[in-house]
Amino acid sequence: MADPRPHGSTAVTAAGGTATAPALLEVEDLTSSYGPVRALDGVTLSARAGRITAVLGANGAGKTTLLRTISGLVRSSSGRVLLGGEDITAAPVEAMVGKGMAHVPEGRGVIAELTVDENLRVGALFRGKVGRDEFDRIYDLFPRIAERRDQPAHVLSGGERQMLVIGRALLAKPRILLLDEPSLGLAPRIVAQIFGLLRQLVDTEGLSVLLVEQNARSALSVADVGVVLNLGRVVVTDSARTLMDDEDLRHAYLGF
Amino acid sequence: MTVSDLQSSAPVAGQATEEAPTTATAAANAPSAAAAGGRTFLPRSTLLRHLLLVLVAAVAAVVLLEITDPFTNSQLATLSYYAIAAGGLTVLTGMNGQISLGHGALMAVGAYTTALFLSADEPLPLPAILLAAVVVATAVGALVGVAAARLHGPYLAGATLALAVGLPGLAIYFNEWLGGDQGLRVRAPRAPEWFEQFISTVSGNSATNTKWLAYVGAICLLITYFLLANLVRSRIGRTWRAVRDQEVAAELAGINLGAWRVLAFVVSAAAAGLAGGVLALVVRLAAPSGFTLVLSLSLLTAIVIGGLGSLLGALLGSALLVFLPPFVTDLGAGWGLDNTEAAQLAPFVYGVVLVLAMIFAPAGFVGTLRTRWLTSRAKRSAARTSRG
Amino acid sequence: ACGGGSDDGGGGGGGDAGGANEASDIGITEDSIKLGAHFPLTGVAAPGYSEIPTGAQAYYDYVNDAGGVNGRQIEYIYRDDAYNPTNTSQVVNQLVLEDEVFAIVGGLGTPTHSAVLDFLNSEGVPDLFVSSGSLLWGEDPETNPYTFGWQTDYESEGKIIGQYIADEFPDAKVGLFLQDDDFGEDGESGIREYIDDQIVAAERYTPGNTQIGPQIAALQAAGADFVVGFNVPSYTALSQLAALQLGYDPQWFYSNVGSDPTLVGSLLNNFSQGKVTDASVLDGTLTTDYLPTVDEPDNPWVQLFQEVWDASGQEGELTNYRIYGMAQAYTTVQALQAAGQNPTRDGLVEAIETAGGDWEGPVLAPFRYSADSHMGTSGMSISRITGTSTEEVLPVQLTDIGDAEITESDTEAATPPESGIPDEEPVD
Amino acid sequence: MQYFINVTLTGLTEGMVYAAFALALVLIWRSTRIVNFAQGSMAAATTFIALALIQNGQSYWLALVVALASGFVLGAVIERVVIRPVEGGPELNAVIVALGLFVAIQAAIAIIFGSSFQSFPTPFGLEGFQVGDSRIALTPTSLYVIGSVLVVMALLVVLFRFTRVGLAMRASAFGQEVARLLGVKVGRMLTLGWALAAVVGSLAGLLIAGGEFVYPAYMDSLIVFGFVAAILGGLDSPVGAIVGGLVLGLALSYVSGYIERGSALVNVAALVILMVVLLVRPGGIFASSTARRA
Amino acid sequence: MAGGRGTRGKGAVGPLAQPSPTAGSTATGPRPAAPTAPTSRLEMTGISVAFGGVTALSDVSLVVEPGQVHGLIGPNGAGKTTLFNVACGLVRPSAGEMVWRGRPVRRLRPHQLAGLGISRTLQGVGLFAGMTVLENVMVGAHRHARAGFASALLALPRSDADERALRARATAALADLGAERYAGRYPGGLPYPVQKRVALARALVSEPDLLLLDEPASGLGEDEMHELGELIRTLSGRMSVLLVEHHMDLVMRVCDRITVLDSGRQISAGTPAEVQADPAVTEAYLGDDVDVAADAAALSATEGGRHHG
Ligand SMILES: Nc1ncnc2c1ncn2[C@@H]1O[C@H](COP(=O)(O)OP(=O)(O)OP(=O)(O)O)[C@@H](O)[C@H]1O
Ligand SMILES: Nc1ncnc2c1ncn2[C@@H]1O[C@H](COP(=O)(O)OP(=O)(O)OP(=O)(O)O)[C@@H](O)[C@H]1O
Ligand SMILES: [Mg+2]
Ligand SMILES: [Mg+2]
Repeated sequence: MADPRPHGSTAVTAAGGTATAPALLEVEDLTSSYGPVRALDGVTLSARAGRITAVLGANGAGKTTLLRTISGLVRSSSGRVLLGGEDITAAPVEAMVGKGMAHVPEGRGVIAELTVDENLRVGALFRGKVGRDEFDRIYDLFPRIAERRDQPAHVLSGGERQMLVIGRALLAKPRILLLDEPSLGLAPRIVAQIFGLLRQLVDTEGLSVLLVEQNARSALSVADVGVVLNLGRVVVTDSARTLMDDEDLRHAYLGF
Repeated sequence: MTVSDLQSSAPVAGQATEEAPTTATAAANAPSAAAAGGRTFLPRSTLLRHLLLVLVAAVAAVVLLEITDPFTNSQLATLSYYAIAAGGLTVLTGMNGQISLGHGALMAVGAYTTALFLSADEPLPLPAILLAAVVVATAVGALVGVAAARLHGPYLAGATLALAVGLPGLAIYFNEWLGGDQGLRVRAPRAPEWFEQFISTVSGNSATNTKWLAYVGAICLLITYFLLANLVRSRIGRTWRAVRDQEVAAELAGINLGAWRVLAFVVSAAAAGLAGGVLALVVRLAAPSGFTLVLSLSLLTAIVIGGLGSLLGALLGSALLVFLPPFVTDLGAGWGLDNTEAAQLAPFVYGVVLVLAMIFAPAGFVGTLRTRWLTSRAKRSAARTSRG
Repeated sequence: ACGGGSDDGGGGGGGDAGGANEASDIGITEDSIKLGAHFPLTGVAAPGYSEIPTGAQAYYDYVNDAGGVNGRQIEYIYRDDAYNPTNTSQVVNQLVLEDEVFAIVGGLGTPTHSAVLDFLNSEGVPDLFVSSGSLLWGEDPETNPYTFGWQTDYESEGKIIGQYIADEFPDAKVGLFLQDDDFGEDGESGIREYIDDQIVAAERYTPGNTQIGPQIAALQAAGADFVVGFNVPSYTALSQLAALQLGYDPQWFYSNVGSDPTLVGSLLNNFSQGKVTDASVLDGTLTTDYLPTVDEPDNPWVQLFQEVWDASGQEGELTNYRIYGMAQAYTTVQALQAAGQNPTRDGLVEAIETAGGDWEGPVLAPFRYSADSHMGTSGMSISRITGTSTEEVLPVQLTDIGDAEITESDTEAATPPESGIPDEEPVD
Repeated sequence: MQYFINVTLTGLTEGMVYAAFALALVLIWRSTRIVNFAQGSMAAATTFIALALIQNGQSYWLALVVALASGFVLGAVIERVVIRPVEGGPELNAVIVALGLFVAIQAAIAIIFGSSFQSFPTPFGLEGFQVGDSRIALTPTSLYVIGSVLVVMALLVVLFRFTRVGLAMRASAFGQEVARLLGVKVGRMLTLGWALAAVVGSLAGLLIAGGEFVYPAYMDSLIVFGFVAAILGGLDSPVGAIVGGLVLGLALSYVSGYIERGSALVNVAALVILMVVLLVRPGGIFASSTARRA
Repeated sequence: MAGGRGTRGKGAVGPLAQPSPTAGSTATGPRPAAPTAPTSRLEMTGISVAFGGVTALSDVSLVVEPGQVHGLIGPNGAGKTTLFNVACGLVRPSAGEMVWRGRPVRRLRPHQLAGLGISRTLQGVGLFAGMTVLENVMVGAHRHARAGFASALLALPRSDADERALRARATAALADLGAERYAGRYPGGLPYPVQKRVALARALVSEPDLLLLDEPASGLGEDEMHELGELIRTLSGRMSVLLVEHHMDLVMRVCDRITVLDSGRQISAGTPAEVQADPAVTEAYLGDDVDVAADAAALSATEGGRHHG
């Protein structure tokens, strides 16, 4: 029941293919700080095209900061971020989505004052004209928010907000999706649904995902590659399967 | 629970932020006495500590008033009423998060009360009159507070703005009683005997009326700040800040939001009433044109520039209000501008200073200093642990 | 008596007659006299009023260029109070305590100046020629021995207007358009002494509230065919506009304060790019005068002031506000001369009380200064605005507050002295 | 009866003037969540620019266009230079910056253009229309004012409700970081919001000035009533701004016209009306639903 | 419910005059007396809530027995938080009744909650950002305060003593949760689990008889979640707990009884084992047999316009 992974075998095949897939997003020696606090300390990792890369680690390990630095919300003090070979370290935040990178921030980034539908429309703004049918498909995916489409987003429940932001990110049709704790506050069924959906999109559409999760077990069950952060440093990078099987490592860093 | 794990697993985060959040209220967030703890060189009792501070401040005030010239004395009297009102506004806006653009109107209430009581054939003693000003302003403040308790942000701003322009209008309408546009002239009571003796023993200066009023202002200021500081450092202040920071959580902790908002309004109205009383004495007039919107806005400006939420900030901000315009005017005159040009320069510079201050010191004087200090302390302690 | 006689004229180099110049009192040095004033130089009340001190400054410069008063240069400091009594009290404190002026001259505004009335009198600072027609400044010299009014008070003005209407328009149904303060009140009480029964409506506006349509509509509805306005100039324009809207065309009579034909008239001409009004809307409007105005270019005083203004090199045109300031400065110079070679504050007050009643100058009627009254000039003429100039319809009438009679002035209008600078005898 | 009509019409016209100002406040509030107290001074500045042109013999319409354009530039520059650094900070800081601008710009106008009364023309007549044998207090100029304000309101409604830019502006105002992540050029939207608001404000300034005196502080009383009107209607709603303006204008006109010495009560009346409305609807007449709390 | 009124300080005005039901027993010491077995019972019957046209709850009933941990689960938007809001007075139900300690509670206002011995944590953390951790918790102890406005205004020793007592209470509550070392810090920069603990300490410091926990484990790592489970079990010796959570292992481990909501209706109730076995629950909530493939297929139909670089 606790394993939302739809296809037990996916990880194996994906992990097997890791070595050959091209790196879509590369992070090199990234360091960033909040005042005196160094939250990222020389992080190097890469997310390959058509793969789900899970970033794991205890609370405060720097996972959120990593995603925020990649998308430019936090400016790094050193290091580089490359997207499809292009250096985007200094690119403005608002340019990222146009380059094919969608970031779903931690903590339900809905725009509370706008309606559900307007929230989605904002997500599609940069693409110019977007057909109504694309919106309808997001609503089909998350019927709960469809019922609320003309209400201001602040009336949504915690989980409904999470659905809205994920749906909004999908509407951007990104090449790579940065997800910060997407399962937060979601019912197990929805978590399973979303992870399954991600797997599907990755497998069939070549989407790439950089997934930050607190819930290491379910994250590893869907991911191809796992990266473990500790105190702002990468301590392990390996295939999800290997990480799952390595009991010492799991105990040391992932708490299960 | 194994917090030790947590701690050891995140030493970087452990040093994270000794500093307060750098919001405008950074200055406000000095923890209450009991919560801060651990200062050894001051008495542990809040009462003794604050009384000690008052004593030091009183001595400083006497020295200041005796070494400065009569005009500075009069400016200090002006400063005192601005600072009293700004102190009250600090409680309301800084600690409780309610913006008021209408405190000038509450000062008017205090001023008119004082003027009316002083116009009696045999006026009450001055302290009683000022107390009456406080009481009446408190009553009006309670009324406004009740109406305002449900309002937020700009709506509260708008309502209090209307208060600022509306209330003085009553003085024009009830002109028989309140003197209309011309206002009520105030015959400030003369300095008593003992005061003259006191001054001549302390400094040998002569006890002019200006000096007397400056002393009255200073005494009122000290009393007000003593009481406000007591509140700020007590549970009352903490509860206000809780209401400001997170309504729902505060409510769930058993705090009646409305009642506490009204209480904050009442306390700040009381201060405004006293300020109005002192203003009436110093200006010698209570007239609608003395309580324009500009006054209310200046008070708000003073507390933000000084450092929102800090009484010291309110005092410094008020000093800026009082001393900057004449300084600029004189500077302008020094550059050879004629009197008109110099006068026009003052508001220009004042406006520019406000803008620059907010850009370069967004937490106000006190808040910025406090943030600096905390940051450097955090750096030092970080350095220490990394060595250790 | 004035204008001649003495051989050590104030205009010439000073100091050789009655001994040496001394620093005889605060604000007086051997070669300077410091005077202070408060005016609204910024804010809502600045338009117009802020020009007054520039006029005064021009005249003092003119006197200084001619050697000053008794060899002393007049140093004139005026500070901004933004028409806020709180500020007035601060700037007057500064003038008195820090700048240490000899006297305050021409402080403007009723509420503003009331804030400093007690202070100046308790400090013994001469408080000359307050720029306001309130009765406060002269009625009660016993309480305020150092304060002097200057212009005709609003009550006397009201009386003169009232009598004129009673004589010339006995059938008129009169409406009053009043500023809701002592200005309107004093004017109304003066007028009502003469034509109480003719008045069909009294509408009040509050300064700052620019929406006066209802008031004008009410005057119209009351059937008033003669409207007397005790209002400030901007409300003259607003009332004209409102009347224009309503097609309301009574005979207008604006009190002196509100009628600056050059200002208001040219404004109204401009209002609509000539579309509605090609001639001045103010044409035919009646008003009162206690000073010559810029639209009388032949008046020798105006010619003098024009010369003074041109010589001062300040920006802008000569306006009635500036004439006001210069005329006030002229009276001030008279007072300083009368106070003697080494004036003291008390001496100055005494000199004004003793000699002020006889001074001649640009004002049309004599001052009422004496030990019993510190009221300013006692009379006004009435004139009609035609185009941008005025023609007199009633010569100068003299009166006083209370039930004093109105009499016609029998003195000729004074002419300025050759030098343009008064030459008063010191009073001993 | 005629008196009633005239008092009503006066209130209507004045209410539209408040509404014009309120619209500018609504626009800036919707696009940056800042209440712009400097609006009045900014509008006065552009009005003086227009006046300078007119005094140099240019036509009213040219002056209008130049004033609106300079409003656009002024708004954009102010946002970029002084508002940007305090955006996202505590809301009071933006308020204080706006107050500082208000004071400084007004002083600058006085220094540059002088502080005397000057008259400002209007392209339309100032005489009321003839109805029967009397004139009513409705002039071609008031029609011009009312018409312009309604058009601006309609444009704003369209902008916010139907255009992509409008949506982007609102998203930027409410959730800067999220909007940025979604590819909205937040900085540009905020600048645009200020620029457009300054255009509307400038228009309001010109409409108010038409046929009356201008001087550096001529907008002062409007700041208060415009703000009150915006709050009455609900700061988020352009339609609310119009309704708020009309309610206020009419109410004040009746108070002034039907109460003895009512002119003195106008400010008090504004206070009372606002308090009554806010007690019933703390978010103004057109408030959106109240937020969910937990 | 009686008892509190008499102990109020003389200077108390307005907000400080709320009744303090547990005065006397706890006023003297910062630590609770030896835990007595909880006896307070919460019954909610027939609760319905509608927001405009949307029905958020319809005819929901549940009973939290004394000393029990009662789980409330259900899909997102099922109405769990709304039910909490009803229990807190943040939302007025359109129908239904709530009985607490044998007495009906009507027209409840949130600020009365603490006085009734009920505490709640918010979904998220909801800490006071401008206050230190210790102060945050001291606010939670609000209802134990004795000194009134006057003694605070004059800084009477009474007020100091009161502060010391609150401080001791708060420190103890923090120590209980192992967060005392953060006492002087501001919440903003603290690790998330620490923030959650502080929020919990703030709820516990008032020594409630009923604790409402809204997703206390969200955002926690496995270790912390485990500890939280232990803690909740320990708490149930002193109070009843009503728990909303999406982490099933936690819920199943700690709850005595579980109520399951879906779309505002109660679809199941019983012991963890019963609920887990209920097919309705599996279908609506747990989702073992979710047809992920179908969902994904629906979406992928739209993927025509994807950017591929
Ligand atoms: N705004 C901030 N100011 C100061 N310190 C911060 C800030 N945000 C994060 N930190 C600190 O930076 C470090 C890394 O935080 P980050 O949020 O990236 O961790 P995380 O791995 O995402 O944790 P979680 O699982 O709790 O989300 C932590 O020590 C945190 O306390
Ligand atoms: N104030 C409100 N106005 C309108 N609808 C609301 C309001 N509050 C809640 N709702 C709706 O009621 C339903 C129940 O919301 P609630 O927050 O109780 O869900 P929940 O069970 O707590 O979900 P989650 O697990 O996602 O937190 C949701 O669909 C929500 O959109
Ligand atoms: Mg995180
Ligand atoms: Mg919920």
